[in-house]
Amino acid sequence: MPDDTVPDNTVPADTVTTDWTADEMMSVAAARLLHDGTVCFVGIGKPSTAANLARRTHAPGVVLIYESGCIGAKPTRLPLSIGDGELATTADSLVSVPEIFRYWLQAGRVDVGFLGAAQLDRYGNINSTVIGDYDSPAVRLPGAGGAPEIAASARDVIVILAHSTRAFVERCDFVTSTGGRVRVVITDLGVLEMGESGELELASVHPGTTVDDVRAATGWDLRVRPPVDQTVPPTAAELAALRDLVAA
Amino acid sequence: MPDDTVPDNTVPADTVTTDWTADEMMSVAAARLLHDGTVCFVGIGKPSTAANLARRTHAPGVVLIYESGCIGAKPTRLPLSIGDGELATTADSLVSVPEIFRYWLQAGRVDVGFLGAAQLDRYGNINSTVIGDYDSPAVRLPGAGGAPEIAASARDVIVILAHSTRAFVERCDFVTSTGGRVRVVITDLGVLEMGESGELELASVHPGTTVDDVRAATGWDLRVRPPVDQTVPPTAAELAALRDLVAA
Amino acid sequence: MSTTPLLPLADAVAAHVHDGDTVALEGFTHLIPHAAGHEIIRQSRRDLTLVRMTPDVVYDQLIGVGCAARLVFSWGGNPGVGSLHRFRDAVEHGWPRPLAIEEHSHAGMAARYVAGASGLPFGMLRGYLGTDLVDHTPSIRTVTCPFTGEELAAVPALRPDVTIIHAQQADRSGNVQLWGIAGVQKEAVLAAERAIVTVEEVVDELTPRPDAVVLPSWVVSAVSVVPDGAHPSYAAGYSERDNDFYSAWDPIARDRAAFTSWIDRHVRGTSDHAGLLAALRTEEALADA
Amino acid sequence: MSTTPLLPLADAVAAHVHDGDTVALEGFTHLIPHAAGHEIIRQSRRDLTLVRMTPDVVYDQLIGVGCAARLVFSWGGNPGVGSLHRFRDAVEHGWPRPLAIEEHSHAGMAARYVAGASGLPFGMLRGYLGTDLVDHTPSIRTVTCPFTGEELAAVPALRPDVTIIHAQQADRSGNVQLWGIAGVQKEAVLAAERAIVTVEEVVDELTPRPDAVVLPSWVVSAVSVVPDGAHPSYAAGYSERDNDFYSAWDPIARDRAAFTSWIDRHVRGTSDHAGLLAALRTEEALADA
Repeated sequence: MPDDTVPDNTVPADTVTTDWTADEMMSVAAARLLHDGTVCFVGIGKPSTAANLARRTHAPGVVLIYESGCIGAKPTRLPLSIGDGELATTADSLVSVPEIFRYWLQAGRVDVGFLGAAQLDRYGNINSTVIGDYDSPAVRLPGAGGAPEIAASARDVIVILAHSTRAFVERCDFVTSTGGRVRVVITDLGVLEMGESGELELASVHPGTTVDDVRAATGWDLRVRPPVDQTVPPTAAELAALRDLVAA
Repeated sequence: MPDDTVPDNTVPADTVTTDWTADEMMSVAAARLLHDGTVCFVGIGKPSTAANLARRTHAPGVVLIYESGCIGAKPTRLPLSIGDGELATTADSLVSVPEIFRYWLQAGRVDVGFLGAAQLDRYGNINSTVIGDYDSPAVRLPGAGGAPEIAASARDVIVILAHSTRAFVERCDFVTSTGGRVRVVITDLGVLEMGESGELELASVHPGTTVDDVRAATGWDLRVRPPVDQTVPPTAAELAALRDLVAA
Repeated sequence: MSTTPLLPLADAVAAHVHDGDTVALEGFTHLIPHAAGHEIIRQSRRDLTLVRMTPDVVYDQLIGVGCAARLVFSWGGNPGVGSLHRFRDAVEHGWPRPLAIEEHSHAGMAARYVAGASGLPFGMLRGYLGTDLVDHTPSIRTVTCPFTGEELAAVPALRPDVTIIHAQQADRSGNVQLWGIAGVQKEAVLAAERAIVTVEEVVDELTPRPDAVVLPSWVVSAVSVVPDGAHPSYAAGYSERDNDFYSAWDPIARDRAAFTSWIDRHVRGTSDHAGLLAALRTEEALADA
Repeated sequence: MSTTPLLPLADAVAAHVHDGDTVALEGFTHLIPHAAGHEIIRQSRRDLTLVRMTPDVVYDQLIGVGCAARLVFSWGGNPGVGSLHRFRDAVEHGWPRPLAIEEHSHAGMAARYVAGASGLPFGMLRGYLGTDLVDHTPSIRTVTCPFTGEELAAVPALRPDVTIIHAQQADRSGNVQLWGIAGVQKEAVLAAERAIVTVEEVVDELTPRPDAVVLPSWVVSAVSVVPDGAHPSYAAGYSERDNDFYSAWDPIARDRAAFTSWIDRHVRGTSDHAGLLAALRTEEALADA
């Protein structure tokens, strides 16, 4: 795994806080993986929150690409949709959707791609297509979107997904995208990293969570990489920036 | 051959003139093949002159596309290069060079493509690559440019080329583009049209020229389509517009 | 001079959208042609194949009333809100009729439109590898690079019978200019047999603008003036995205009866987009009172 | 913040253009990076593979001094004037050294750059069919559509070691904006391993403009300020095309000695582009006197 996506646990501990939510912990943990110059392919929701938080705190030079064609977007508030006007007006360059996928993502210009999912397996494969059988699904999900090619073309993939045995499954009902480039999975309970063996391993637990909590919320026999760190909780500065961003 | 590229010999004869050059006759004869709404893929030189003459006379709605990416250019004077600033500033739409070839030419949106050449054979194949052997040429010419795909993708191709046995040859030294869509060849001596048999036939001679003159300047046994018309000479209005354009 | 007819939207849809057609209403969050979708509902088109990268609320509506037999798409959701419940109901329960689906990724759909706009029979991309989409979507095949031997995904060109988009402006000849996030609309228009463009307004002259796409009149079949014709989507420079509407759509679409009643009142019960917008404004005023 | 180094052109060429490299100086009549070509001559680079759709006067010069071992191109001429005599001399007589050529059509070259910019191993097009190019250019092959069976031309991606372009403006971070006829420059930059951009000026902020291409700093390796760096080509908004120079080039290039003397005086005899332009202006003044 390239160094610059290793979770950064060097945040000064004296500024840590305790009044944060699991959601905030996820955004902060994801933001810490981004650095000045990191080119991120960002979707709406947590990835966008994390990337914008990084841009407002330690990584003002992080480059945000939205699949709507906005390269280097610098929104002042969190976009509600991937096509918000502010993403376009603050972008360094605005291009077509075919171009963003071909010249920018497929060409290997993206360092970090974020994905969410309904299901994830131990290999980092994800499902955002259907729960149940494809031809008569229990739940029809929105579908692939950009996931297959983000998963194939971003140098590193980060998955953000709340922990539960329904989401962290032994086997995805449908493989929407493959796990070959998944490096980190950030959940509301901890952080998983891709191990040498190609299987996700628990690397840190968020404050207040135990390894057993995480294993209980995981639908497969989760490997644990000793020693499991405790995720550094959000600092006061991170929390303030995050809450500013969300309130804007 | 579609009707709208049939040479138009219905120009009122009472306005015809006699003080014109063979060059002017070529431009005028080519301009007459274009109509309102005809989408032309235009190169610099005679094609550009002809298309702009049409636009200034009987066909104000002719659409000029230059391979530099200018769609619907309306220059006030003849461009000296395909990338003259005025082509861009007067265009309805300015696009990239890859786009002009893919979305506009290859997609079949061009009605008339113009080609020049160093050599032409009876089938409409042209050579703009080399005279002599490819690997040790007597004369290295500029090369294909857009010709192969203009010849393959424009609905109708018009070749403009001065008559001589060096140019109108039994066999091209190199086939730069094929003759399948060549409908008309306009020369300084007359107008050739593609016959049913797939061979060019003499359809009209310019005033002052005989069929024998044309045959003598043609390096193969040129078919003649009886009755050979006399090309209507440039009208006073055509000449005035052409000279205005050239002088601007 | 070749000019594109300027038609009322109802006439443009009547002339260019036929039962059984393959229809793409494209827009990427920005400039979604909602008004045209509503007009298709008013005219009760049937058996359409609907194409779009990101089917959202207007496709939920078209599917919910039963206009569509088939959907070709890559992501079908209510952006920032959740599922498309009418789409789900059609796929999961066949209501009001079964909906066949042909499912791609965004990159694959974009490649398909590009191929269509380019007059090529197929597009290629480095994609789909290892995904289950390959097993369920027959229009994903492979092609081998004749130089490197690499195997790439191949997808067939999209060639809609008609593409409909919304733009900011047209001039009197029917040249169209849109600006801001342009998505895949240029390709969708150029890939189609016919194209309808709804615009915010007609102007005497199109002023060149940054980040603009200009479509010459001769690639457009009809232009219809429909102010705020993208609502609840938006047109940069003319309107803001109505995020509340997207949120409000969720409970309406969850319930078959609520949905049908909404369509009857707002779409079938109005004669045009101005009427629909007026009905929405009246409700808002009542809710605020 | 990632910023692109702002370097004197001599330093940028020294750092990024190496003997034996594949180098694309792109420009389509407009924005041709002549100054950079001259700097390559000053630094006596050897064995270059030169790539360009429309090699014109600056490539005639690079070929004439013997910088190039190979040319990949689609049309090599002096636009509106005639032949490139140094190019002809190299191909016809091997002077000053033999020049290998790899010859395509414009559409093929464009497809090759697009493939390079897209990270694909090849591009495809409906082209070359029936032409003798197929027999003489091994990098033209075919690929079969897996849906229709149609055979299409396939061409390998172009991936220059370095692409050099000229643009109107950069900002202080190295973001680049060019406008007007943009040719294939975006693709050529994105296809290359490294990219040098010469600009008319550096500005505090890039103002969005119609028909602009913006390249973010992180795809550019070096920016060099070279006013009128496209001369005798032009930069819309900054300069006019020097049509007289193109005409004047013809007799110079026809003669080996006249050519060498011109290069010695104007390129090797000046230390930078400002010096070259000053030399040309002095000559013009003398000629007018």
